[in-house]
Amino acid sequence: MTIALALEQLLNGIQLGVMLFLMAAGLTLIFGVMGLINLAHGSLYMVGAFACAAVAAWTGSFWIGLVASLVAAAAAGAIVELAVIRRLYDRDHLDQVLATFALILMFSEGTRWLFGSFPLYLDIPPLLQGAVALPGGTEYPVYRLAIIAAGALVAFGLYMLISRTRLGMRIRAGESDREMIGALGVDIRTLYTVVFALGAALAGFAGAMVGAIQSVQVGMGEPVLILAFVVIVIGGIGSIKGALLGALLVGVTDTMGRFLLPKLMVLFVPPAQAGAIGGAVASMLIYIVMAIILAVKPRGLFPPAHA
Amino acid sequence: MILTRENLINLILAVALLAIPLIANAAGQPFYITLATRVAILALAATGLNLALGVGGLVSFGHAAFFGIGGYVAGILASHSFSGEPVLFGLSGTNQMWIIWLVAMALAGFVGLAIGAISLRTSGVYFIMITLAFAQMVYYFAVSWPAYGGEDGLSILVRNQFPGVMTMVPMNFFLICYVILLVGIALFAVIRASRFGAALQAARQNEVRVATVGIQPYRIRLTGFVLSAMITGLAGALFADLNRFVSPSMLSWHMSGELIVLIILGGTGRLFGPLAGAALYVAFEYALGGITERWQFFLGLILLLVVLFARGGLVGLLAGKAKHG
Amino acid sequence: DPVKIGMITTLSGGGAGLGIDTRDGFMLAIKNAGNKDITVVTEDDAQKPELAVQIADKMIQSDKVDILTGIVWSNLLMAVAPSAVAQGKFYVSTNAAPAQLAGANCHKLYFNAAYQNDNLHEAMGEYANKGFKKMFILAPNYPAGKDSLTGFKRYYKGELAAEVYTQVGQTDYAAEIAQMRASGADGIFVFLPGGMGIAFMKQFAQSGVKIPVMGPGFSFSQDVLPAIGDAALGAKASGQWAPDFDNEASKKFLADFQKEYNRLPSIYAVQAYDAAQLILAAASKASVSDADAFAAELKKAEIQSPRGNFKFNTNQHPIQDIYLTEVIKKDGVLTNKTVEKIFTDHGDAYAKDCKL
Amino acid sequence: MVEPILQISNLVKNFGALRATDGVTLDLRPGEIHALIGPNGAGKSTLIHQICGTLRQDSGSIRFAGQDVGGLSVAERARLGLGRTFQVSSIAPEFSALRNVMLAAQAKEGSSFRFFNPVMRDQGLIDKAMAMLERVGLTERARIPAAELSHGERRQLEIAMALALRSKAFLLDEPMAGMGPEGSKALTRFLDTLRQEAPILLVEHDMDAVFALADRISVLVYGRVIATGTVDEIRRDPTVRSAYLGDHD
Amino acid sequence: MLLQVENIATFYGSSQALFGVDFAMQEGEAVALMGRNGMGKSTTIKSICNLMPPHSGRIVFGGKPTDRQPPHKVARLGIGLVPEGRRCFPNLTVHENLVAAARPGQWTLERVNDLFPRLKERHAQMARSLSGGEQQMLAIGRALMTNPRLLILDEATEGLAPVIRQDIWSAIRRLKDEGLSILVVDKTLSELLPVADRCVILENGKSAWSGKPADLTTELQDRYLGV
Ligand SMILES: Nc1ncnc2c1ncn2[C@@H]1O[C@H](COP(=O)(O)OP(=O)(O)OP(=O)(O)O)[C@@H](O)[C@H]1O
Ligand SMILES: Nc1ncnc2c1ncn2[C@@H]1O[C@H](COP(=O)(O)OP(=O)(O)OP(=O)(O)O)[C@@H](O)[C@H]1O
Ligand SMILES: [Mg+2]
Ligand SMILES: [Mg+2]
Repeated sequence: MTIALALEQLLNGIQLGVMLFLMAAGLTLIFGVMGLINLAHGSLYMVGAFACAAVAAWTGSFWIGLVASLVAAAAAGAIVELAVIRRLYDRDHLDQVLATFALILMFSEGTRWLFGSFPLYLDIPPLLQGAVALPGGTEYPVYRLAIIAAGALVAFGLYMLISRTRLGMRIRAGESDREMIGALGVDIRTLYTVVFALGAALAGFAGAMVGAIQSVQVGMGEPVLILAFVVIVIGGIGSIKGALLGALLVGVTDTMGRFLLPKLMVLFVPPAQAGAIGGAVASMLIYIVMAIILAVKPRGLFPPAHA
Repeated sequence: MILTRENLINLILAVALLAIPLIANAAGQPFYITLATRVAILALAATGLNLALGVGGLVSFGHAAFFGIGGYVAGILASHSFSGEPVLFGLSGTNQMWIIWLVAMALAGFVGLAIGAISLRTSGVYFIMITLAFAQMVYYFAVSWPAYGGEDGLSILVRNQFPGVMTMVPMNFFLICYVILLVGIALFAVIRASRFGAALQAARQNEVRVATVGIQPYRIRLTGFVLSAMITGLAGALFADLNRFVSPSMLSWHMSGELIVLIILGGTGRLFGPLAGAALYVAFEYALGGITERWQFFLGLILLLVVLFARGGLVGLLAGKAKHG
Repeated sequence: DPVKIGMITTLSGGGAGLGIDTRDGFMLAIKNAGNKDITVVTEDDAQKPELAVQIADKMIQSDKVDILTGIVWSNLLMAVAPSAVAQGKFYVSTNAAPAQLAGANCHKLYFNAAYQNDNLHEAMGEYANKGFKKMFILAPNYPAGKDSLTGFKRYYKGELAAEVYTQVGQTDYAAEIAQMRASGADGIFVFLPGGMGIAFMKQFAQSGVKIPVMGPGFSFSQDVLPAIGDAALGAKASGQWAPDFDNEASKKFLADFQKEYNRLPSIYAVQAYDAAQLILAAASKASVSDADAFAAELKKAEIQSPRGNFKFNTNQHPIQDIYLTEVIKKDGVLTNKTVEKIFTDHGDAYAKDCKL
Repeated sequence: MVEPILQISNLVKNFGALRATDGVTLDLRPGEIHALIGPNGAGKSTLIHQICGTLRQDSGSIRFAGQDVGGLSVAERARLGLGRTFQVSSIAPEFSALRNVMLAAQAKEGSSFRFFNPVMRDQGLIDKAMAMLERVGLTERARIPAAELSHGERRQLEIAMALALRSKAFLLDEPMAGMGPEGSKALTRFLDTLRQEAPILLVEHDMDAVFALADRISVLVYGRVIATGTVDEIRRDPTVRSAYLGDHD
Repeated sequence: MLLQVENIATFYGSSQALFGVDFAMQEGEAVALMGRNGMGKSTTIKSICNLMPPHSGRIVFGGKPTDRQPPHKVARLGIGLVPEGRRCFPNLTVHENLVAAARPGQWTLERVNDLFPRLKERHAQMARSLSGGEQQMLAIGRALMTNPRLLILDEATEGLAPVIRQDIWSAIRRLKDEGLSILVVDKTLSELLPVADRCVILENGKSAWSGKPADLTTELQDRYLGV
């Protein structure tokens, strides 16, 4: 094992972290700020990926597809909010869990209805194809660098939105007392529709960006959903900064675990089993890390000052 | 017992669950016995969760861990009994259901104690997620641990035995499950009405208040969580025997989610909510699955309509708001 | 005599593509035969073992089926098949083929019309012996994944650069690809079915790593190729069938399938097609109510398989030829081209443990 | 001199840069009502929180009933006999008023790990709770869910709960808040009798009540006790007048 | 007429809380809403703001009926609410609480800070950790920042120290002098009555008496308020 490889893996971990953040960003917004448990977040992610793939196939342009993913996911989000979510704000979390669970079923099957059962093709745009040379002699895919950039941009934008704008204050106020903010003359209903649509658009954006290097298929949103929850819970719910740092922590831990644990296991068991055992521990690793973090800091690493 | 509307509905549910297999048996449609058994077992599992979730407000997204542990206890003990190899430290396997049940409850309770002790330090959404995390650990462990089949699961070649009963006869096995379900529900009712139940409910409503009257909410909750895990673990052992098979999918987060769905569907915290929910869910799944390939879409739609328009779940819809005395 | 077949397969969720091909291939053969005595009931297992068990119970108890078939996944098969055959029902597998059921736990009523799980991996191990000195091998960390690498190593004689197990359902492979680059391997064998394979191939193509990739047929089967896109071009795989097979049965199957469903079939469709053909052949000779006779007829049934030579081994798993294929683009469509034969009349390693 | 039941010495609590209690020393003697007054934000509630354990002090000691309780949990202190009410009513909203009080009564018996006997058939417990509700005048509202009680009624309910604990000392954080004139008067009369049962540390902004009830008054300003004395002493104290009382008389 | 409350009846679920509340307010008037605990003062206020829409009867504000309007529209007609229990947004800072729902007008951050210097000192602190009195000031400041025509204070001085209470009353008096209409609930009659132009007394969810503070005899006080 060389230093260069270790560094590359570190970069991979950071990259995976940013990717996770991108997937979690919309969820943080909806979940952290509106206090709504949205299990259907993964479905909106899927909607974005499918919209991008379908439109890109039709027009031949990834970029048009990317725009379509934003529009489709935002529209889906707005419809869902108006038809369903809106009725659930003053219910407890459990009703939200059931309703959004039901939405997952409908979205998955609906998508299959529209697009068939086979994975769709979605490739990255020519502009971002290929790899660049890194110092140390390895190459790194341009597209992954683009994902890092997109994640950073989203993080910054969200942070500004939530903590620095009046819109953000109103959303947070609504989270703690919807009735009161309404009684002060703020149209919180419409505001929440907008926020939900925004969160959905972010999910769709992530679906399109990440879908280009993964498989665009029905059910692609579910593993993402769990990971995204893990990320924001580790980071501390409602904190954009926490989500970003949580995502990086998960990304690096997971990558390094996958990379190093099998090597570590070789010291204890025969090589043939080392891979399997190491792999098994690696797949549990982020959950172990999460449990330890929550056991020590029950409100995540960076509980937002205002939650 | 006073015959309130809710009690009447509960009675109807209990009788119906017994009547359906009897009728099906008479009509030579044994499959409905299997279906009813499935309902009974899922209802038992959800009753366990209902204790933590409905009474104690502990939204555990990891109860599949206990369900699966119960299942694996049944599977592993049975397979060792079959092969004759000892399980651990010279202890042999068994195919006696009641031993399996005890072991399943003990192990689920023990794991529940460990998970609960850590998880209960957190609350709210963090609690939901940390319980999920623990269940995922167990899940991935089971998937990649080769000894008992890993992802492929483990078959129980012959259903385990119960003294004096031919368990392979579907009706007999149903009756076993039915009786256990009723005992489970009764236990739930008794616990909920007890002093402990009062403290557990109060801890859900106002933790600080409970502490300031001198009750440690943590201990109350932990006890509730462990009891809940034990009931769900028992259901898992029965489930393995029903399917004669256990696999990591019993441990998956889908399973945890499904248990929660059953409870909400039936009516959170309601005595017969889990049974109503399980019956409704299995009936939908079965009926829709036979009609259309798109059944999951319609299942989703129905669930959605239930949340939106039947507040308090099925029992809530039929019996009105819960009374807390 | 009437024969009732229960097909349990995955028609919803992420794995639905495989189930749909299975069903369509199976029904194609049934339709072509035009046998009024055969009825098929189909239900969706949603890729959940518990649901599969429930459906199997229903089909056996209510629908009174004689034969079950259609399950795609090993874990679902393990949930259903052992108990079905214990109740005296036939199970004819169209895909899943765990080692347990090929060896000591083989059963008179259990047939596999597809392959044994290890076969295609063994073939790649054999192929890798020619020209690859140091292989990097990778599979998900679950039984089928471990069987896969075991199968590969059974035949591969060269050096292993690394043997890596990834998480089931993993979607990002940057860390593994970096290890590949650094490992000094001259070939890579991956077994990553479904979405995992799609993600891996796309990311691998991006990475700039230029080591040849190979895998078992389903990694580059028709259900995933369009989604991988050009990134799959040139990948070598092993398979019992490819759309360019030059025999009458294959050509007819291909034409019929495309006419009926307007798409290219995958290997799952072929396997199911053959399973149906086998059942039809046995049903024409014996009554399914006489289990021994029917089993005997199934075992020696002769069919026109698109795969060419096909017969059952002692453990009722196939003996067949296995080929090397390569992903090419033909008329703008990605497909597999046959390159050479790797194994002739290949059985499996577990048959010797089967006491049938 | 009688041994104080509650003795606080040099209690300090910081919130970041803010020192909310700044070396408070205070005691509560048997049979007395000791009123704690002071401007808003002076640290009165923070002090109550520290005494009952919902906040942990940074330094200083709290002795209660002859024992150092500074390290005990909220529940342990409550069981030693520290009964309290909250500035913002804290009740179990789904439970009826009666069940809220029964919870306190069962806690007093230390019997929350009984799994079998139904509480609602436990006549002993019900009677105890009803007696407390009667004392605060909520008998008629006993079966109403606490969430549906009006503001004032909830305050009465909280007091009933503290009573059911048979506390050795009461910590009451603004019990009069939200009570109408009639309610305040009734509560004043009630607290006057309550002091026989156990001493009261009373935080209150209702000066009529404080002056009518208090044996001693301590004035807290910016986390420090600036004066302690009898009603008359405090009323006359010019610093107290300017810091707190204004032209109230 | 600025506000007309015409014979409203309001329900919490199936239990009725108001049985016919009826009164009106002129622009610039200060009205004290009085009654014992649980008589329906807060419910009346919630009905005016349409937080608990009345089941029957009618409410007209500034000439516009408020029925079927969502609460935020009613608020924008010019009603500023200081609710019972304060209900500051605990997860926002003092500053954010003030500006989140602000609408332009003569009341600005500076003026509110002048009125309550204490809030200025605490401007970056989370509202959840404010003392009770600070929260009350914040709730009033927050309502003022929406620049209402009618300020409604439910339990205006609950939990405030006497000095601060005097500040609040003088602030209310000042607001009134500037022409702001005020509907106020408070239990300290001695402080409330001097500010009020008129009193409305509720009993068991009904309007029971209304008139000038001077006409509120001790006998009436005893009967309706238990003083
Ligand atoms: N958790 C906290 N974090 C930061 N500051 C706090 C916290 N809790 C209280 N404070 C501050 O400490 C000071 C004392 O608060 P406390 O609630 O004890 O006042 P109080 O004397 O009870 O006032 P009131 O009479 O208005 O209820 C206040 O300035 C308050 O803002
Ligand atoms: N959320 C609620 N659900 C059911 N009933 C309620 C609710 N809130 C109040 N009530 C009932 O409505 C009636 C009027 O209550 P309201 O709060 O309007 O009284 P109030 O005059 O403001 O009393 P207080 O002076 O104690 O604040 C009371 O009988 C009360 O019990
Ligand atoms: Mg206070
Ligand atoms: Mg009120």
